[in-house]
Amino acid sequence: MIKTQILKKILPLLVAPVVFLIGFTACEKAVQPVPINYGQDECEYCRMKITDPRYGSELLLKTGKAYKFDSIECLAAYYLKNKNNPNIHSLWVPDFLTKKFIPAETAVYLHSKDLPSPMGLNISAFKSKEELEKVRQKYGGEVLNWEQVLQLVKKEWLEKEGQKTDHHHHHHHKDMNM
Amino acid sequence: MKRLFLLLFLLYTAGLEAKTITVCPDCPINSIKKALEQAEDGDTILIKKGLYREGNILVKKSVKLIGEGYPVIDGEKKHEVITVKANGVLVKGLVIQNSGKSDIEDIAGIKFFRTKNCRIEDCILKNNFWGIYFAASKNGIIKNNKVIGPAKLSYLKSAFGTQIETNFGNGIHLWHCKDMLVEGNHVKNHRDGIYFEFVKNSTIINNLSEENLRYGLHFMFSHRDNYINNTFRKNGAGVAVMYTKYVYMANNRFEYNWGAASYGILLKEIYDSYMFHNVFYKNTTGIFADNTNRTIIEENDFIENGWAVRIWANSQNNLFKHNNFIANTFNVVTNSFQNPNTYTENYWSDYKGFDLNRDGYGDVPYRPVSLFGYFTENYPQSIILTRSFFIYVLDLTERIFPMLIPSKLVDEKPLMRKYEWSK
Amino acid sequence: MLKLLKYEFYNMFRNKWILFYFLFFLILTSSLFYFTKEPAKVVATLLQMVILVVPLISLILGTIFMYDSRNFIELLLSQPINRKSIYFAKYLGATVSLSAGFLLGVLLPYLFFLRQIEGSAEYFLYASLIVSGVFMTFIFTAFAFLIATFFEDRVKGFGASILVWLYFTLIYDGIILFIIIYFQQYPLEKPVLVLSMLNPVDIARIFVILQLDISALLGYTGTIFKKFFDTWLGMATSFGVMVVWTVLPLTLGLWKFKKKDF
Amino acid sequence: MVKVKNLYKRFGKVEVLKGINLELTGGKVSAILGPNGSGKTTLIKAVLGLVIPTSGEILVKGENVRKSWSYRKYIGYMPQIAVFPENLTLKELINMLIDIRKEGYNPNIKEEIVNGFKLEKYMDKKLKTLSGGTKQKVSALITFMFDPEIYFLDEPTVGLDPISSSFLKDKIREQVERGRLVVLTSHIMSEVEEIADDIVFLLEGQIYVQGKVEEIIQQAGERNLERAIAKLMEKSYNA
Repeated sequence: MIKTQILKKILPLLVAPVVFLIGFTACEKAVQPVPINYGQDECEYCRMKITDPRYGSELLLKTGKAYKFDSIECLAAYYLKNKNNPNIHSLWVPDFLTKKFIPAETAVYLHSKDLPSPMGLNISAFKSKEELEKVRQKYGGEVLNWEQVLQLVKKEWLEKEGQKTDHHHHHHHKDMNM
Repeated sequence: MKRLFLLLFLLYTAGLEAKTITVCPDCPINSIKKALEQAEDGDTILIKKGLYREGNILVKKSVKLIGEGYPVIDGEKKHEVITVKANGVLVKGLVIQNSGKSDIEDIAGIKFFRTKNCRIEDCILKNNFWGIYFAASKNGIIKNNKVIGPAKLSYLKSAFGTQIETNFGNGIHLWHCKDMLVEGNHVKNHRDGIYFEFVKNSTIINNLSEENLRYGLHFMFSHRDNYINNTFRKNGAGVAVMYTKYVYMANNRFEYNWGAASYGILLKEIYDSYMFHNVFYKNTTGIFADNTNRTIIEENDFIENGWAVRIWANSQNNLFKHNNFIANTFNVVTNSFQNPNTYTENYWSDYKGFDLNRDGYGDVPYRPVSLFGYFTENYPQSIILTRSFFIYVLDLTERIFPMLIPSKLVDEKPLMRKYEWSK
Repeated sequence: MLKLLKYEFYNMFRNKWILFYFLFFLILTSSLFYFTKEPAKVVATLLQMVILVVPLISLILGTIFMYDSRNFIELLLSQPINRKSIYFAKYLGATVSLSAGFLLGVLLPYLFFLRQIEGSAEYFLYASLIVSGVFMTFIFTAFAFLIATFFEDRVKGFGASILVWLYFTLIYDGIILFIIIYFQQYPLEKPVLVLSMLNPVDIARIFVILQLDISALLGYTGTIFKKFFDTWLGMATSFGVMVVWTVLPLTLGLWKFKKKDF
Repeated sequence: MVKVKNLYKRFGKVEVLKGINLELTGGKVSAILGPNGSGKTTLIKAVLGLVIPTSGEILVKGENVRKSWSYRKYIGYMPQIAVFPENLTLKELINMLIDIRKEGYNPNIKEEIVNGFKLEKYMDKKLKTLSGGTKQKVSALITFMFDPEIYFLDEPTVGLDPISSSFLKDKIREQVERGRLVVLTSHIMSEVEEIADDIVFLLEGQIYVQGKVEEIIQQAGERNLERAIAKLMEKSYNA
C-alpha cells in the first residue's frame, strides 16, 4: 500500500525525462541533411575523419538522425549493408564543384582513375551532366548513375569482403599498370 | 690488379661522358631549366645557393639535381615546383617551397610520375600543397628529408560547427608504387604525414611524423610493407591503416594522439599482420580494430590511453600476447557479447588477483572489458555519463553479477609483473 | 533578517558537523596535493566529492539542521518577525556555512601548494570546481529545507533526502542511458544535451570533465557539449539552470513553510 | 485585548477546534484548561500565528492576525519546552532577541529576572549545556524582558524549583496588576487556583465551561478547583 503510494509519487519523476524527450523530438524540424563538421566528424563506415568537402556524404533516417561518410563509396557500402532498415529516409552526396548536398539518386557520377576519391574507388558526384562533362574533359573516365555506383561498390568491396576467410586469395584491387 | 684497372677505366670513361653543369644566379647558366636543356642522361646539375623562381621544372632526363648550400626552388604558390618523369633521377640538398594549390588537382612540391630508381635525399620541403609525391613508380628512395606543410593542428580546435580550411595535401604521398624505401624523414603539418595507397613491398623506417591534420601515417591497399622504428606523434587522428594484408609493424611509437576521434592506430580490414614492440602512449584510443583478422599483437606497451584496445566483433582470430596494459581508462572494449579473439599472458596494471602458487600468473582470470565500455562502444552518446555515480554502480553490479560482458573475453593467465621486452 | 542571519552564523560556525565537513575537505585536498602536484588530477578526484558527497551531506545536514531547530523556529515565530525572514535566515545560515566549509577546505590547500604546482595552475578549472561545489550546496540544502518542511516525520524526511540524492546522482543518469539505448535511431545530440542540462549534478560533472584531460574520451558528444559551453548562451543556460534548481525548491519550501502549522 | 471569533482548525481529518468564540481582556490571568487533545495548545498557537486557522478570525488589540506578524510585538510567549540554538551562549541569545525585537525591551525587568533566577553565571555558557530548569528560566526571562501586553505561558512552572516557581508566580501577578493579560495553561490545579482569575475549559475543540474560578468551584459544589474540574471531565466522559 505504502509502496504503491511512493511509486505513484516517483513514477512521474522517472517518466518526466522520457516524456520531455518525445516532446522534443516531435518538435524537430523536417528531416534534412545536417552540415558535416569537416576535420571533426567520423565516417560511419570506415571510421576515418571526414576532411574533404568534395566527398562528404550523408544518410538520413526518418527520425532525423544523420550518418556521415567521408566518401560516396562509403555511403553506398553502408547503404547496401543496411538497406533493409525501414527507417532510411534519404541519401545525400555533395556536388563536386559546389560542394552542396544533392540527392544520391538524382546525381550523376564520374568514375575516373585520375580523380582519386578518399577510399580509392574514385567516384565523384555532380548535379548535372553538363557539370560532369567539364571535369571529365580533363580527367576522363566513365559516367555512372546511382544504381551503377551501388553495383560497383558491391562488386569491388562487398563481394570481396566475403572472401576474407580465404587465406591466400589474391588481393582484390586492381593496380594501375606501371 | 687487372680488375682494378678495369674499374679505373670504367670510372674514367663514365667521367668523360657524364658532365657536371653548374647553376647559380650569376653564372652563365642561371636557371635550372637552361641546365636541363643542356644536360644529357647521367649528367649532374649542381645548383648553387640562391633563389630560383622558374615556374614548373619538368625533369625528363636521368640527371642528378644536387644543391649546394640549400638553394631555394620556389613555386610562387602557382606551380608544381618540380615534376620528374624520368628514371634514375637523384634530387638532393634542395629547398623546395610554395607549390600551387588546387581544389581538384594534386599539386606537389616534387612529383615523380612513372619513374624507376629515383631518389630524393636531404631536401627541405616547405609550404607545399602536397610534399613529396610518387605516382606509379618503382624502387624509389625518400631519405632524410624534412617536409613541413601549412596545415596547423590548431585549425582543428575551432573547427566544430564552422567551416574550416581542410584542403591540404599529404607530406609524403605514394600511390601505386612498389619496392620503395622511406627512411629518416621528418614530416609535419600536412593532411596526412605519410600516405600509401596501393604501395607494395615497401619499407618505412626511422621517420618522425607529427602534428599532421589527419593521420601521421595512412595507408590503404598496401600489402607486404614494413613499418619500423617510426614515431607518430600528436597527429589530428593518429594513424590509419586499411584494407591491407601482411603488414609488419615493429618498434614504432604512437603517442599523444589525443583528440575527440583520434587513434594510436586504426586498423580497418587488416589481415595476417604482425605488431611487435610498439608503444602506445597517451592516445585517445591505442588500437581501434575494425574487421582485423589473424593479426598477432605481441609485446607492445599500452600506457595511459583512453581506450587501450577497441576491437569490434567483426575482428576475429587475433592474438594479444605479452602486452603491457598500464593505467588506461578502458583496457579493452568491444561491441559484442562474443569474443572471437585470444588474450593471454598480458600484464594488466589494474589486475587485483593474487599469485599464490608463484608461477608468475594471476590465479584468477582477468576480465579486461567493463560494462560501461560495452555501452560506449555500442551507443557512443553514453560516454557523456563518464564519471557518473550511475556508471560506478553499473560496473560494480556487472562485476558481481556478470550478465552482458562476453564471458569468454578473459585473460586466463594474466601476468603479475610487467612483461619486459628489450627496446 | 540580517540580524537573524548573524546569529545563525554564530551558531553554525560552532557546529561540529560543519567543522568535520571542513576538515574532511581540508585533509582530503591536502593529501591529494601532497601526492600529486598537478591541480588537474586533484580536481578529477575532488569532482567525485562535489557531485556525490556535497549533495549528500547538504541534504542530510540540511534536514538535520531544520529538524533540530524546529522548536527554536517556534520561539522565533512567536516574535514579531515574518516567516519568510526566518526561513531565509535559516537557509542562508546553513548553506553559506556548508559552502564555506567546502570552499575553505578545498581552497586553502590549493593556495598553500600553489608554489609547488607543476605545470599549469589551472585557475579556471579550480574555480569551476569550487563554483560547482557551492552550487551543489545551495541546491541540495534548498531541497533539504523543502523536505524538512514537508515531512513532519524525521524518518520520512531522511528517506526523502536519500531519494532525492539517488534521483539526481544515480537514477537520472540511468534514465539518460535508457533513452540513449532505446531511442538510438533518433538524432539524440540535442535532447541528451538538454536532458543533461536539466540536472544540476550532470551540469557540474560534464562542465568540469570537459576541462580535464579525459574530455578527449567524450568524442563527438563531448565536442557538442564543449561547443555549447563555449558560447555565452551555454554558460548562461547552465548558470541559469543551477539558479533555477536553487530557487525552485527554496520557493516551494518557503511556500509550504508559510502555510505550515507548528 | 484578544478576540477569537468562530475559530475552526482541522489537521488533516481531525478537527481540533470547532467554533471557538472567546474574548480575553487585560488585568486578568486566564487559564485555559482541558484534557489532553482538547485543543488548548492549538488555540494558543493560533493566536500566536504558529497555527494557521481553517476558518474564523482572531483579533489582537483590534488587529486581524491573519497575514500580519507585527502584532506579535504585543505578545510574550513561553513555550512548554524551550529549545534554543545549542551553540549560542545565553548572552548571545538575549542580544539576538533584543536585536530582532527591540520594541518594549526593558533592561530593568531583565536585571530583575536575571537576579531573581540567578542567571548571571550562565551568561557565557552555551545553551546546550544548560539544564531543563535553567532553560525554563531563560524562557521566562526572554518572555518577560520585553514587557509585553499579552502573555501566553504554556505550563510555565514545570521544572522549576519552589523558590523560582514562587518568584515566577509573583511576577505573573505583578503583570496583571499592571493591566496586562496573562493566558496560561497548567496541569497543576492548585497553581491555577492560586493565580488565575478566569478559566476557559475546552473539551473536544469547543468551550465547555467558561467563567471565574470561584464560580466554577461553586457551580460544581466542590471544595477546590481540582475536584471541580475532575467532576466536569467525568461528566463529559459520561455524556
